[in-house]
Amino acid sequence: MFWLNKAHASTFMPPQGTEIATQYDSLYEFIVIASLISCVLVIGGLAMFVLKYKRKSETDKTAYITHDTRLEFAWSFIPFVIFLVVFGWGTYIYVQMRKAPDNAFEVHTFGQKWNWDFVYKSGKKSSGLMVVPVNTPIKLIISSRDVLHSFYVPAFRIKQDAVPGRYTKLWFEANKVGDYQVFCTEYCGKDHSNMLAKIKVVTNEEFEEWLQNNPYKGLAATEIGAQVYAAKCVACHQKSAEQASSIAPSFLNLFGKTRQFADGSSTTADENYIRESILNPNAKVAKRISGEAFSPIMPAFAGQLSDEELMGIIEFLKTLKE
Amino acid sequence: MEHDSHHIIPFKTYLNILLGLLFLTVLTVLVAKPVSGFDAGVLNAFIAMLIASVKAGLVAAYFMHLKYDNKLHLALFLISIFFLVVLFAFSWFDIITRIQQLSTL
Amino acid sequence: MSSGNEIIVGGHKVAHHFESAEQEFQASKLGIWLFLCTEILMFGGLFVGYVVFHNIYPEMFAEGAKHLDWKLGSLNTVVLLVSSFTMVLSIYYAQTNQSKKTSNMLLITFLCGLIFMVIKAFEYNHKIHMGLLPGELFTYENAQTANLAMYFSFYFLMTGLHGSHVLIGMGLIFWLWLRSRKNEFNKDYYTPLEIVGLFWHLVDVIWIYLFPLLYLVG
Amino acid sequence: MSASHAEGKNYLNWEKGLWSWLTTFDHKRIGILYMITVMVFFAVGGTFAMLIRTELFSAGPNIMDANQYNQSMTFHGAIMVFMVIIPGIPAFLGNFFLPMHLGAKDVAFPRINLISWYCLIVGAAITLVSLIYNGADTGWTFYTPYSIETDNGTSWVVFGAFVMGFSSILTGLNFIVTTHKLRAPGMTFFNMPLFVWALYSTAVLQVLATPVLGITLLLLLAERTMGVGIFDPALGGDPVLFQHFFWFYSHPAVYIMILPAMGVVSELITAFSRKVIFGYKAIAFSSVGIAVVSFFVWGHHMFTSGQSEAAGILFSFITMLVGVPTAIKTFNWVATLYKGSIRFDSPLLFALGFLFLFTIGGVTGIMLATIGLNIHFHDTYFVVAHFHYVMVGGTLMAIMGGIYYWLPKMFGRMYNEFWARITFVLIFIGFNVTFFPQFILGAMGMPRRYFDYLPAFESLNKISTFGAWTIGVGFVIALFVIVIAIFKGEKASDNPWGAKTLEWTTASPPPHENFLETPVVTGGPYEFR
Repeated sequence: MFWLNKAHASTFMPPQGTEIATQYDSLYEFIVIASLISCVLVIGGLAMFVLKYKRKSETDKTAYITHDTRLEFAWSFIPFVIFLVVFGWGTYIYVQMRKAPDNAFEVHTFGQKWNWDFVYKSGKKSSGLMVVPVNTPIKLIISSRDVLHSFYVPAFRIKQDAVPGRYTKLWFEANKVGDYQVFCTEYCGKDHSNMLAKIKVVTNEEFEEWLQNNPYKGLAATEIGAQVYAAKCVACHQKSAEQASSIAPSFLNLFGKTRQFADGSSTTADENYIRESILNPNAKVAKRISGEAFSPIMPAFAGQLSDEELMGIIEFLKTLKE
Repeated sequence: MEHDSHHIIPFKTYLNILLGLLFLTVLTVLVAKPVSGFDAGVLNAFIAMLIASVKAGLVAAYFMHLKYDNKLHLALFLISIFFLVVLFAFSWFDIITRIQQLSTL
Repeated sequence: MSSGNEIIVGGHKVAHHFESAEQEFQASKLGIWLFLCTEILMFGGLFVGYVVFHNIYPEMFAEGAKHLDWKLGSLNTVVLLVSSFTMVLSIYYAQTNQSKKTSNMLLITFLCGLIFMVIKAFEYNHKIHMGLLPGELFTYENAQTANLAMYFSFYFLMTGLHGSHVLIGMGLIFWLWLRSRKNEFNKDYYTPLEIVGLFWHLVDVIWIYLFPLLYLVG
Repeated sequence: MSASHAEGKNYLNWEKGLWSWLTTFDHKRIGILYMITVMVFFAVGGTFAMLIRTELFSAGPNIMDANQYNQSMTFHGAIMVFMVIIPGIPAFLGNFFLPMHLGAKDVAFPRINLISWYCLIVGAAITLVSLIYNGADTGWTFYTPYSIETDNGTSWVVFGAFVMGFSSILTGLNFIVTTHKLRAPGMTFFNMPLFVWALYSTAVLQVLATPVLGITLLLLLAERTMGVGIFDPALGGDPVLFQHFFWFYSHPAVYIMILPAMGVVSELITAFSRKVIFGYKAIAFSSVGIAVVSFFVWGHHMFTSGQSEAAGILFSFITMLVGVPTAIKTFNWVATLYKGSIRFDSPLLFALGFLFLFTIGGVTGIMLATIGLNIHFHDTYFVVAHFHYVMVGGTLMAIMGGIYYWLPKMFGRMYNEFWARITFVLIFIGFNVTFFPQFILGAMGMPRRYFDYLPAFESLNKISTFGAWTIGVGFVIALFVIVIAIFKGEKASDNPWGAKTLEWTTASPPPHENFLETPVVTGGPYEFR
């Protein structure tokens, strides 16, 4: 069976990033083989009967077989036993998938249209990239800031919905250094398919270094702003001229301009306005060029951005002029 | 069968059932906490639902003729209530067995 | 259809695809019972939601119940019970061929439904005045518990759906009253009375549960 | 009897004019109305499917933007589920043949039968109104809180689905009463054809499950208009509770879609092998068993939703139990072929196609029911492939087989056998080419409802799109075969297949009241001796 193991692992399933993924694949192979055998039995039997008992003449007599209790019992009971085995095995794997070791390293994970934010206990924040140490159990404490999302790592064979208003959990222990793809698998709107992230599994030393490291060290405010923009804003706010179909105002020529709001008031887009619009976006909802108001769908960023990052965005906005 | 479905319940039975229903209404109001201050603790809801079920049973059995009717109708009535209980039981089972996870930030 | 074998029982022409009046009567009753099943499950969804959230937020529901007037609720319970009684009497009088009384009982049933709705309207008016409204429309300011708006979401959804059934029932009973004045019902044919009656009793049964849940237990 | 049964008069020419069709109470004519409606909706839903597959031909935007894709995906799902597959077999083939199978003149409540058709039409019209308000982009599952806050015509789709629910309920109600009260003399429950058993089980599901969908959709409407907060976490509600409510209906709905197809297959296999069905009671009771157990398994759609672990394991266990009656049915059909006299007309080809696809759909269903495996497969293309194998491979195959099988009875005309086989080959091969690669895509980890995907998924997606185009061509040809047969086909005899169920004992097309004289039944439905 070894060759089959190899073939499956390398062709159909993603690489195995954890011990559980290996276990998972064994059960998967067992079911695939059992399924193949039953398909061969059913479809083979079907093909054989169909060819062998082809109608020869219009007056053919057919056998009058109404039932066979022993046969019927057999083909009810045997599948039932197989299903029970599969259920037991699957549950065993599931329980391990769910039960995080007590000493697991915790990473808070937030889904938000349309990116993943990761917050470490040390206060370190990261967007779209989770860095974790190898051979260490990692526990994710997951929530959502707007609608349902789902955190899915194919290589670890794990998945968990991010539910607004509560915390769900997930854990894994990566046993190989490398980059692993993260998808969002709960439909969440326009850029659902772009709500991707990476898990970077590194050695313990590299991880410690990353945790200490200030990513903005030595960068100018506008450069910090550009990074924050790329991570958090770009999904909705464009840098180009506003399209009629846009769901949010464009950032082009925004700073210093007079803004018209849904309630009829207006103000100049200065530092204070921008700060408020980020931290409490629904306080003033802007209108489109056509005069129709935008939908108040932007989540509040209060508590997510440091002062350094806020300053950065404001400086970055000042540069977006045409 | 034909006899059953066209069974005529006497006027007096109907009247007794109405009086019984009114009595139970008074009773349920009297034992309810917001009205009388009588507090049976966790049993408050249970008592109220028990009385309501007795009332509903009387209406179903006599006013809706289930007692004398085709048993299929009674079965349908019970089946629909059963599936309602299923909807509640499984949803509630999920909610009470959730392991609460709190933020550790 | 010009079929030669029409069956007429009690002044009513049996539909062409039935063999006998009894078959038609039984089919109609089974049909209405199945319909009542769908009603039970539809209201049941709301009841399940109510019980789930009641168990999660007991204090909030208790506070909500305090804002309801149990006296009006009790009065409405009595009104509906009496209307069920008169509804069943109208069938009783049809079964015993007393058509004048049948028609009077239907009228009383209709009027009970009307009284129920008028009382309900007073209650609604009071709630709207206080700002005790569902969800985002909630404007009441002295709430002691969080999410009190949800209690009133349930209150308005459940009584609203129930009230719309009362209105439909009243319409049907009014139609029966018009027909009964033309002496259409008798001991051999009272299928519409039976069917509408069953619907009306179900509306009553639902109220029997709504009353303690909303007004008393909270 | 009377003038209406004179020679040459049948239900088609009994009355004339469009108005006589729109106001008809004849179950056969209502069946034909459903046939036309379902075909139109299928064309619309199929067009959306072609748009989706064409967009996914290669990575990156091809023919539409993300919003348009999400709307296509929503309309494809909602139309196919609510307007095609759910009414597909019961309301079209069932309406036409359930009374005939029972030896009845009509369904119990002909007027309600017509109202149910109008509910479908009105519901569909309301759904289309959403297009004026910028469409809908929630997917057919309407998960909260996204469906509460998305700013477009979602409310109209929700309300349309609510109205269409009534159509389903009324059809189911009619079938149950007809089966109980209008059987011909001698037609005991165990003399009923298995198609009737399947429709009866379906009807029970329609009556008991659909009301819960109704109240769920009403609550969602209330959320969107008043923000009642029951499913909205911001107001203390629970979005996972919405999923419980939704799947309490929508899992049984999966069986509303597949059970009637199983009934059709039982008819086709016996008729074309000229053999008594193997294990009549086992098949009949497994229909009822599937219907009942299907109410206890809905949580297997929610293994990763934030549902508790204990509930997930419980639901996984009960789901395994549904596998047993399904397996029994499959084995019994295969056993029926043993020592038969098998003729390869296209209805049988579709039935065999059903068995092939349904077996694959079934075994992958077991993989998905296994809670450990489900975690990886959930909401990926594996699930998409699985339910298309069951619902398209199952239900659509059965509808096509059923249409060809009963076409001579419905219209008194034969279809072109050669072209019908061509449609089978195109649909069958196209189907496997479309959906088998999706199993692999899912195993590789491609999530569903994705407008764009990673380059690694591209080659399999290309194959899948080619397959979809093949299916499209197959169905276009099938449409021509059917329409040409109805208007230009050769005259068919009353019983061209030599089948034994009651509908073949009357004229083709049948007279207004189905049978000139009420049939008297003396034995089982498949007495090929």
